[in-house]
Amino acid sequence: MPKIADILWIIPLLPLAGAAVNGLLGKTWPNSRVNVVGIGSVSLAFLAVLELVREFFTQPMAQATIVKSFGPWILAAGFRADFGFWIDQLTIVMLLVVAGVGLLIHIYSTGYMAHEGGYYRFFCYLNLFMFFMLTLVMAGNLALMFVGWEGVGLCSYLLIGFYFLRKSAIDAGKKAFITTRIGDVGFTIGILLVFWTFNSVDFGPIFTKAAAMPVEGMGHVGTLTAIALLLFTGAIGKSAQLPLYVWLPDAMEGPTPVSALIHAATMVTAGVYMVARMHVIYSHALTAMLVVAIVGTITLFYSATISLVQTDIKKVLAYSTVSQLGYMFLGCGVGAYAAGIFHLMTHAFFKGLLFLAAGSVIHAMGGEQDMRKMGGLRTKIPVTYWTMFAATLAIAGAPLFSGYFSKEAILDAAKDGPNANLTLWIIGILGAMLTAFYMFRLLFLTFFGAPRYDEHKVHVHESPRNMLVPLVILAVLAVAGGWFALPTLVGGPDHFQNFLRPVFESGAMGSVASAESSAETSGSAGEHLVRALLAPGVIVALIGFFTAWWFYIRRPEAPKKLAQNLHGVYVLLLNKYWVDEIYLALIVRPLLWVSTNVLWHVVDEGVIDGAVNGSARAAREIGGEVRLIQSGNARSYASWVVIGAVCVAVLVLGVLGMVR
Amino acid sequence: MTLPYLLFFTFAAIAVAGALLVIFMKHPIHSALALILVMVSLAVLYLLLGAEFIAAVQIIVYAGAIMVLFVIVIMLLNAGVEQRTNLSKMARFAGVPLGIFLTFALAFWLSHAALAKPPANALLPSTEDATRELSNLLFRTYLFPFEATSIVILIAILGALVLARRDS
Amino acid sequence: MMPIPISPERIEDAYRVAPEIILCASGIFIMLLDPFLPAARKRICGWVAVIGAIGALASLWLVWQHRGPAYGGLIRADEFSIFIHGIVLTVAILAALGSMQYLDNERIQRGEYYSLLLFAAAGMGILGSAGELVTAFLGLEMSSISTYILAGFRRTSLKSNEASLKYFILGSFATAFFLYGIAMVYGATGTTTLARIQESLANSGPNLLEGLGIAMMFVGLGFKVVAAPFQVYAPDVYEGAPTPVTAVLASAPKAATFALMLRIFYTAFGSAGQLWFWVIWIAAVLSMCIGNFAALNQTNIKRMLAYSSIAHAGYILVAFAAASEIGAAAVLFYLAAYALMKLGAFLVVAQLGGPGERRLEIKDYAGLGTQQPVLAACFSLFLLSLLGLPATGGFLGKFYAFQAALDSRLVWLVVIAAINSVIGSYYYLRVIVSMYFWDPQKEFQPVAVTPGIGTALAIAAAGTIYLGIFPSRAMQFALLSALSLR
Amino acid sequence: MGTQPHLLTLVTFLPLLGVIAILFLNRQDHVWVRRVALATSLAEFVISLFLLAGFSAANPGFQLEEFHGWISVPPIHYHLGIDGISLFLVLLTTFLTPLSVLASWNSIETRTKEFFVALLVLETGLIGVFLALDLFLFFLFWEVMLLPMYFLIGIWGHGRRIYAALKFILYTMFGSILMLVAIVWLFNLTGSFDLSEIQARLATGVISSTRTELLLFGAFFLSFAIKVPLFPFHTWLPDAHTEAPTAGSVILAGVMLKLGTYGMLRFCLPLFPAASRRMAPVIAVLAIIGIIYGALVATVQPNLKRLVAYTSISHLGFVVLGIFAFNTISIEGSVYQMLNHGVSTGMLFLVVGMLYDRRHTFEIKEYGGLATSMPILSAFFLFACLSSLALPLLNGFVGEFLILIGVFARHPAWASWASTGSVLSAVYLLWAYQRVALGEITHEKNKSLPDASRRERIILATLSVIILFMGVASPLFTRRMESSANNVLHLMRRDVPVDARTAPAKPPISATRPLAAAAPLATIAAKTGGSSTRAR
Amino acid sequence: MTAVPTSYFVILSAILFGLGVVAFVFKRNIITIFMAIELMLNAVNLAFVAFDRALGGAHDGWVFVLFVIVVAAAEAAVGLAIVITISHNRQSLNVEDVDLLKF
Repeated sequence: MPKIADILWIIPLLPLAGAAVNGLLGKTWPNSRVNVVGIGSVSLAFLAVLELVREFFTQPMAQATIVKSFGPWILAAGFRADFGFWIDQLTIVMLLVVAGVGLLIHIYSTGYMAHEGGYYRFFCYLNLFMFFMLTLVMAGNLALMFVGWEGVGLCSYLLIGFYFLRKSAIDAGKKAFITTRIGDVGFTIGILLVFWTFNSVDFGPIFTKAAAMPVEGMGHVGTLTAIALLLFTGAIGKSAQLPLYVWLPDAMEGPTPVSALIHAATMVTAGVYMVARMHVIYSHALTAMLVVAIVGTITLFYSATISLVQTDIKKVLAYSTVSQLGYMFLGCGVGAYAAGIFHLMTHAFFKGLLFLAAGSVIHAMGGEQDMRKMGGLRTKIPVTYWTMFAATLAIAGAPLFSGYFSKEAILDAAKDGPNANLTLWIIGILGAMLTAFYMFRLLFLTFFGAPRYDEHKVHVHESPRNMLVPLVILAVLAVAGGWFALPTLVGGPDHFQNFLRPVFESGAMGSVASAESSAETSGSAGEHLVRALLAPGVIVALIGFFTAWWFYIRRPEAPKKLAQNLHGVYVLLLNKYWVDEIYLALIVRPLLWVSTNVLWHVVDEGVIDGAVNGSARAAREIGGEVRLIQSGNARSYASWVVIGAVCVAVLVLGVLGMVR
Repeated sequence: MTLPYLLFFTFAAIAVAGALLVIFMKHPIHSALALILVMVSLAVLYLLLGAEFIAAVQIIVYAGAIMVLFVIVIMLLNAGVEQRTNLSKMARFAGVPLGIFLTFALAFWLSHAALAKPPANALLPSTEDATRELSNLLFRTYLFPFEATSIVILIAILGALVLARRDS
Repeated sequence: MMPIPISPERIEDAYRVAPEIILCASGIFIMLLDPFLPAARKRICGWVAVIGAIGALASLWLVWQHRGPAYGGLIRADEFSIFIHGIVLTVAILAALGSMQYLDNERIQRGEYYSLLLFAAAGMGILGSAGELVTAFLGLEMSSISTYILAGFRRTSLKSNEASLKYFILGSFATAFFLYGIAMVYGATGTTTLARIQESLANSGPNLLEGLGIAMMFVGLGFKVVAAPFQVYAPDVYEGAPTPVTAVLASAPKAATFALMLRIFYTAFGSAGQLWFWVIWIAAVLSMCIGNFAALNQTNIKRMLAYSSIAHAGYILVAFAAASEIGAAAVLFYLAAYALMKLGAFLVVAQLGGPGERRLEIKDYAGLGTQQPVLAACFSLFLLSLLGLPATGGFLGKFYAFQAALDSRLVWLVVIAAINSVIGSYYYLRVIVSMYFWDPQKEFQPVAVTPGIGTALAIAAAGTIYLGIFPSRAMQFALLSALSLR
Repeated sequence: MGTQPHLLTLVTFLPLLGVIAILFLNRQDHVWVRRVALATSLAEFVISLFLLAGFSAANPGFQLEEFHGWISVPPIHYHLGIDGISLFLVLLTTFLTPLSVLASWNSIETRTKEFFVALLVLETGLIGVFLALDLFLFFLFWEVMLLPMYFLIGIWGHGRRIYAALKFILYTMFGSILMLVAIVWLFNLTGSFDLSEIQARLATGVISSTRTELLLFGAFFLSFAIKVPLFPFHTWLPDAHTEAPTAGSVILAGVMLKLGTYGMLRFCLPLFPAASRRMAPVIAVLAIIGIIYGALVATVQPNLKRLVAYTSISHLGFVVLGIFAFNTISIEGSVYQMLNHGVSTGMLFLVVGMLYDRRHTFEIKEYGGLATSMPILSAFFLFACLSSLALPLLNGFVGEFLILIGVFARHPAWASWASTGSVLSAVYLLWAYQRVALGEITHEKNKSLPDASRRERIILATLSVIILFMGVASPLFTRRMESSANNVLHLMRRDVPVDARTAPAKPPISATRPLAAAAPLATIAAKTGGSSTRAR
Repeated sequence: MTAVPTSYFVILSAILFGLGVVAFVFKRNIITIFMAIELMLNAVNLAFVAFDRALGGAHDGWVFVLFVIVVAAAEAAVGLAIVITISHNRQSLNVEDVDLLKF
C-alpha cells in the first residue's frame, strides 16, 4: 500500500467518484445502495485523511509541509497551475474538520432525508461538495483553490435549490451563487495580481517572495495590500460578511443537513481559511488586516442584533453563523490566525451540532420552523435537547466548553495582541453578550415553557438513531473540542495554537499573534484560572443568559412589551434592516430596467438596427427616385443623351483647358 | 464680295432656314419638304467645295430616293398634323435648351478649331481626276468597308421584310 | 475601269477577316435557304446558324495564323480582335442555340432571325478588329441595325415594337454623334486610321477639335456600352425585346463596343489620357450607382437584369479608368465573364418566361428551386456570378478590375465600386430568395428544357465556373491582347 | 512536412465527396441522405484527427503545408497550412459537424438532401478558411462559405428567416468586400497574395504611411469585427441565430463566429502591427462593452435562443480582448476560449433546439419546471450553462482565466471590467435555467414531454465529456498552441525575417507584373487622378 | 476669286447638326424625328466634305460621305419599317404615346 501522501488526489477523488456513481446510476437504486456509495466514499476519504495525519506526524518535522504536484492543469507561456496539493498543519486541521463533520452529516442525512424525493441526487450533490471542499483546503495553489472555491459555491447552489419545485428555494440558490460570485470577481483579480506580482500562483513561491517584501504599514496601500483586499472580497462573499452576507440567511431554504455542513461548518468558513492560508500577505499589509478586522467586527455585531428577534429557528442560527464568522475574521484581522482557525473548528462542531439539532427539532415538529409555535420540547425529545443545550453553552462561551476557548483566544488577541484594537474588542464583547442572549432565547423558546403548538396535530417524536448518533458525537466535540487550550486556564500553553505555529510563523516576520501571549504575562496558576473564568467574555455571556432567562422564562410577556416600546428598532431588526429590499431597489431593478429599456430596445433595436434597416430603406427609396429617370418617354431619353453630350464635351474641353 | 461667298451665304442661309422649318412645321410633309430644301442647298455647297460627285449623289440618293421614301411613308400612314404634347419635362427644360446651347457651343468651338492647312490652290481639281481618285479609294483602299455597306443594305432589306411584311 | 487584281496580300487580308466572311456567307445562305423550308422545319436555319458561328469561331485559328493588319490597316487582326471575336462568336452560338425553343414558343421561327443574328455578329466582329474609324462605324451600324430589327422581332407585341423603336431612334441619334466625332477627328488629324491618329497626337498634343471629337465619339460609344448618362434606353429596350435578343444585346455589343473604345481611347488617344480620364471616372460612378439603386425595387426580372447590366458597365469602366495594360486586360476578362453570365441569365429567363413571356415577375419564380432544380441552380449560379461571389467568373472580373484600378491608385473609385457591389447583391439575392425560400405557387407547369438551350446553359455555366476557378489562361490571353493594342 | 502529403487537401475537400454522393441519392430517400451525411462527417472527423499526429508542437510556423501554383496572373497559389491556432479550430469544425448532422436527424423533414449538402459544403468552406494561407484563397472560402449558411437560415429557418438570412449575408458581405479591396491593395503594395511573403515584404517597410496601414487594417478588421461580432456590428447575430435551424445555429455560433477572431489573429496582428497597437485601446473598450452589454441584454431576453445568441456576443468579447492584449497567455486563452465557446454554446443551442423540437417555441415563458418532466435533458442543460459560465474544471474557465491573466498584464482595468462578465453570465444563465427547468410545471403541454432520446443523449453526452476533458486537460491543447501564439507576437515585431519559405524579396510591384512597369497610361491616370494623391 | 474658308462650312455644319439635335428632342412625330436624324447626318457629311477639301489631295472624306449616305438610306428603310409596324399596332405616330415600358 502506497503512502497516502503520494496519492493525495485519492482524498478528494473518492467523494467525486461517489458523486459520479450516485449521479449516473443512483436514480433507480434503493436508498440503502445510495448510502453505501455516498457514505462509503466519504468515510473512505475520512480514513485516508486519518492515514495522512498519521503519516504527517510520523514524518520528520524538518519538512513540515507536504507539497505534491500531480501534473499541470493550466499551462500557458509563463503561467502554470498544477493539480498540486499543500499539506501542512493548517490543512490537517481543515481536513479533519471537513472530512469528519462531513462524514457525520452524511450519516445524519441518511435519516433526515430518508423520506425525501431525489435521495440519490442529494447524496450526489453532497459528495460533490465534499470533493470540492477537500480540493479547496488541500489545494497547493490559488487557481486550484479557486476550483474548490467555485465548486462549493456550485454545490451550495444545487443543495439550496434541492427542492427545486419551491420558488423560494431556487431563488435562494441563485442568490447564493451570484452573490458569492460578486465576491469572486475580486478574488479572481486578486489571483491575477498575485500572479503578476510573484510570477506564480503556487503557495510556496508566493509565501517566500511575499515574506521577503517589506511590510506595508497602516494607511500605505501597496501591491500586497491590494492583493489582500482583493482576495478578502472573495472571502466576504464566500463567508457571508457585510455587505455580501445576504445570501446566507436565504440559504436556509436548503435541507437542514446542508445548512449544517455547508452554511455552518465548512463552506462558509472557506473565507477564513483562505485568509489564514494567505496570512503571509496579510501580515505584510496592515491596512488590509485592519479592514478584515473591522469588517468582521461590524458583521458580528450587526448580524447578532438581527438574530435577536428572528423567529425562524434556522434563521436565528443563520445570522448567528454570520456573526461567528465575523469573530473568526476579527481573529485573523488582529493577527490571531490560529485563534481564528481554532474558532473555525469549534464553530464547526457546535454550529454544525446546533443545525443538526434544529433539524432534529424540525423533524420532530413535522417541518415546523417557527419557534413561536414550539415550546416545551425538553421532555419530548431529550437527546436533541441535551445536545442542543451543550451546543448553546459552547457557542455562548460558557467556560470549559469549546467555544469558550476559541472565542477567548480571539478576544484576548483583540485586546492585547500585536494588532490589538480596543474598540473592536469592546464590540466583540457586546457581540458575545448578544450571542448568549439569542442562543438562550432560542433554547428557551424551543424547549421550555408550555407547548405553543396543537398537540393533536403534531406528534412530536425523537429522531431515528442514525440522526442521533451524529448529534451525540458532535455534542462531545462541542464540549471537548476546545480542550487543546485547556492548559491556558492555568497559564499553560495552547496546544492547538502551538500546533499551528509553524504555519503562521512561516510568514517569518512579526505580528504572528497567539492568544497565550496574554498568558506570558506571568502570574500564578490560580490567578490565571480566576482571570480566565472571570474574563469579560464570560461575564457578558452570563448577562446575556440572564436577560434571556428573564425575558423568556420569568416574564414570557415581557418581549412583547419591549417590542412595543422599542417598536422602531424591533421592526428594523425583524426586517433585517431592509437590506435585501435596498439591494433589490438600488441594484437589481435598475439594472434590469436599463438592460431592457435602454440597451435592448433603444440601443440595439433603435439605434444600431435602426441605422442598418434605415440605410437599407434609404437605399430603396433612392432607388425609387432613380427609376423615375426611366420615364418611358423617348424625348426625355434623348434629352438625357443631349445632357450627357454637353457635359462630356464641356468636361473634356474643360480638362483640355481650352474653353475660352 | 465674290461669287463663292455670295453662293455660300445664300445657300447656308437657305439650309439653316430649312432646318428651322423642319423644326417648326407642324405637318410632317412640310418638314419633309423643308428637309429636301436643306439637302438641295447642301448639294450646292458641295459643288462650291468642288465635290461634284457628292453633290450629284446628294441630289439623287438623298433628296431623290430617301426623302421620297419618307414622303411616301407619310402619305401611306397619312400622318396628320403633329400634336405638340408636352409630356416630357426633361425635353422641355433640359433637352431643347441644351440642344440650342449645343448648337451655338459647337459653332463657337469649331470656329476656334485649329484646322488643317487651307487649300493649296483656289482652283478646283478637274472633275475626272477627282472621280477616278474616288473610285480608286472606294474599290482599293476602302474595299472592305465598301463590302460591308453591301451587308448593311442587305440587313436593311431583311429588316423591311421582317417588320413591314403583312402576315397572311 | 481597270479590274481589281486578286493579289496574294488580298488573300492574306481575306484570312484576317475570315470570321466575318464566314458569318456573312452563312447569313446569306440562311436567307436563301429560308424560303425553301416548310414552317415546321425552320429550326434547320437555327442549326445552320450555329454551324456557321462555330465555323467562324474555328476560323479564328486561321486568323491567329495570319495575325497582322489587313486592308492597309483598316482591319487589325491581332490577339485583341481574336479575343473579342471569341466572346462575340460564343455569344452568337449560344444565342442561336438558346433562341430556337423560344421562337417556336412565340411562333416566329424564321430564317431572318438567324441571318440577322449572324450579321450582327459580323458587325461586332468588325468593331472588334477595326483599325479605322469609318470601318468601325460601318461595323457599328451593321450590328446596330440588325439588333434594332431583332429587338422588334415579335411584331405583334407592343412592347417589342416599342423597344425596337426606342432602340432605333435613340441608337441612330447616338450614332450621329459618334459620326460627327469621327468627322472632327478627321478634320483635326486628316486621317481616321487609329495608328496615324496616335502618331499625330504624339507629335502635337491634343487640340480642341480632337477634344470635341473624342467627346462626341464617347456619346455614341457610351450609348452602346450602356454607360450613364446614356443608359436611359437600356431598361426599356431590354425589357421589351424578345428575351434571347436581350441576351445578345446585353452581352455581345457591349463587348464589341468596349473593344472599339479600348482601341480608340487606349491606342489612338492613349497619349491624351487626361482628356478622357475624368469622363470615364464619372461615367463609371454614375453607371454603378444608377444601375444598382434603380434595380433595388425592380420586380420584373428582365428589367432588373437590364439595370444590373448598367451597373456592370460601371464596373468595367472602373477597370477602363485604370488606363493601363492590366486595365485593358481586366476589361477584356470582365467582358468575357460578363458575356457568359449575362447571356446565361437571360437565356434562363427566356426559358422560364414561357409563351408570350408571361412569367417575368420575381413572384413568378417562387419555389422554382423545388420545381425546376436544374434551371434554378443555373440561374442562381449566373446571379451569384453577377453578384461577384468568389469561384465565379464575375468575381474574378471584379477582382481584376479592382486590381487594375488600385494599381493606378484609383482607391476611391474602387471603394465606391465595392460598396456598390454590396448594394447590388441585394437584388440578386432577392431572386434567389424567391426561388428557394418562398413556397411555390399552386398552378405551375414546368417548362421543358430542350437540348439546344440545355447545351447553351451548360456551356455558359461551365464557362462561368471555369473563369472563376481557372482564370489564368483567359487572363494571360487578355494580357496578350492588351499588349497587342499598342 | 507531415505524415501524409495531401492531408490538408483531403481534410478540406472530403465533405464535398459526401456532397457528390448525396447528390446521386434520390431526394425522397431521407434515411440514406442522413446516413451518408453522418458517415461523411464522421470520416472527416476521424481523418482530421490525423492532423494531431502530423502536427509538431515545437514548430511555430505552418506545417503540413501544401503549395501549388494556381492562378498565374496575378500570382495566386493554392497554399494550405496549419499551425497551432488553426489546428484546433479545424478539429472543432470537424467535431461539431457530425453532431449537428445528428441534431438535424429528425428535425429536418423537408428538402433533406439540400440541407445536408449545404451543411457539408459549409464544413468545407469553414475548414478552407482556417487552412488557407493565400489571401485570395482565404477570401474565396470566406465568401463561398456564406452561401450555404444563407440557405440554411433562409430555407430551414423559422419565422423571420428571410429577413435574417438577408441581413446576415448583406452585413457580412459589406464587411468582406472592403477586405477584398484591402487584399488587392496589399497585393499592389507587396506583389504577392501569399501570407508569409506579404509578411516578409511588409517587414521591409513597404507601407510607408501609417495612414495607409490604418486603412488596410481597418478594412480587414471591419470585416472580422462584423463576423465576430464586435459590439456595434452585432445586430445581425441575434436574428440569424434565432431564425436559423439548430444545426445552423450550432455551426454559426460554434465555428463561424470564430472566423472573425481567427482572422484578427492571423491577419490583423501580424500584417499591421503598428495599426493594431494603435487601435488596441479602442478595440479593447468595444470588446469590454460587448462583454457587459451582451450579458445585460441577454439577461432580459424573453426568447431563449435569442438569449443564447447574446451570450455569444459577451463571450466573443473576451476573445477579442484577449487577442488585442498582445500577450502570449491571453492569445492562447483566446484561442482556447474560441474552442470552449464553440463547444459550450454549441451544446446550449443543441439543447434549445431539442426543446424546440418538442414545443416549437423559444419563448421562455412557455417553459418552466422541465426538470420534472425531463430530468436528463435539464441536467445536460444545466451542465451546458455551467460550462458557459466558466465554472472551474469545465472548459470555459480555463480560457477566460488565461485571457484575464494576459489582459491584466497589459491593462489591469480591462481585466477587472471584463471579469464582471463572469457575474453577469451567472445571472443570465442561472436565471434562464431556473425559468425553463425549475419550479412547478406551469404549462399543461410541458407535463407530458418525452425526455432526451437516445440520439440526443449521445450528442449531449459527447459534448459534456469534451467539456469536462477540456476543463481538466487544457495543457494538451495549450502546449500545441503555444509556439504559434508566440509566433503571432513575434511577427508583430517587424525587425525579424519571417517564415521559412520566403522568396528573396523581389523588387516591388513591377517585377511581378511586367506590364504595369511598361504602362504609360497608368502614369497619366496617376497624374490626373486627384484620387491618387488621396490614395497615398 | 478666293475660296470660302473651310471654317465657314464647318460652322454651318455645326449649326445644322445642332438644329438636328434640337429637332430630334423637339419633334413628337416619329417620322419627323427620323428626319432630324437625317439632318444631323447631312451636317456630318458637310463637315466631311469641308474637311476633305481643307486637307486637299486624297478624297477620303468623299468616300466617307458615300458610306454615310448608304447607311442613312439603310437606316431610313429600317426605321420607316418600324414606324409602319408601330402605327399598325397603335394608331399614333406621337413618340410620347409610346411609353408602355417605363421605370
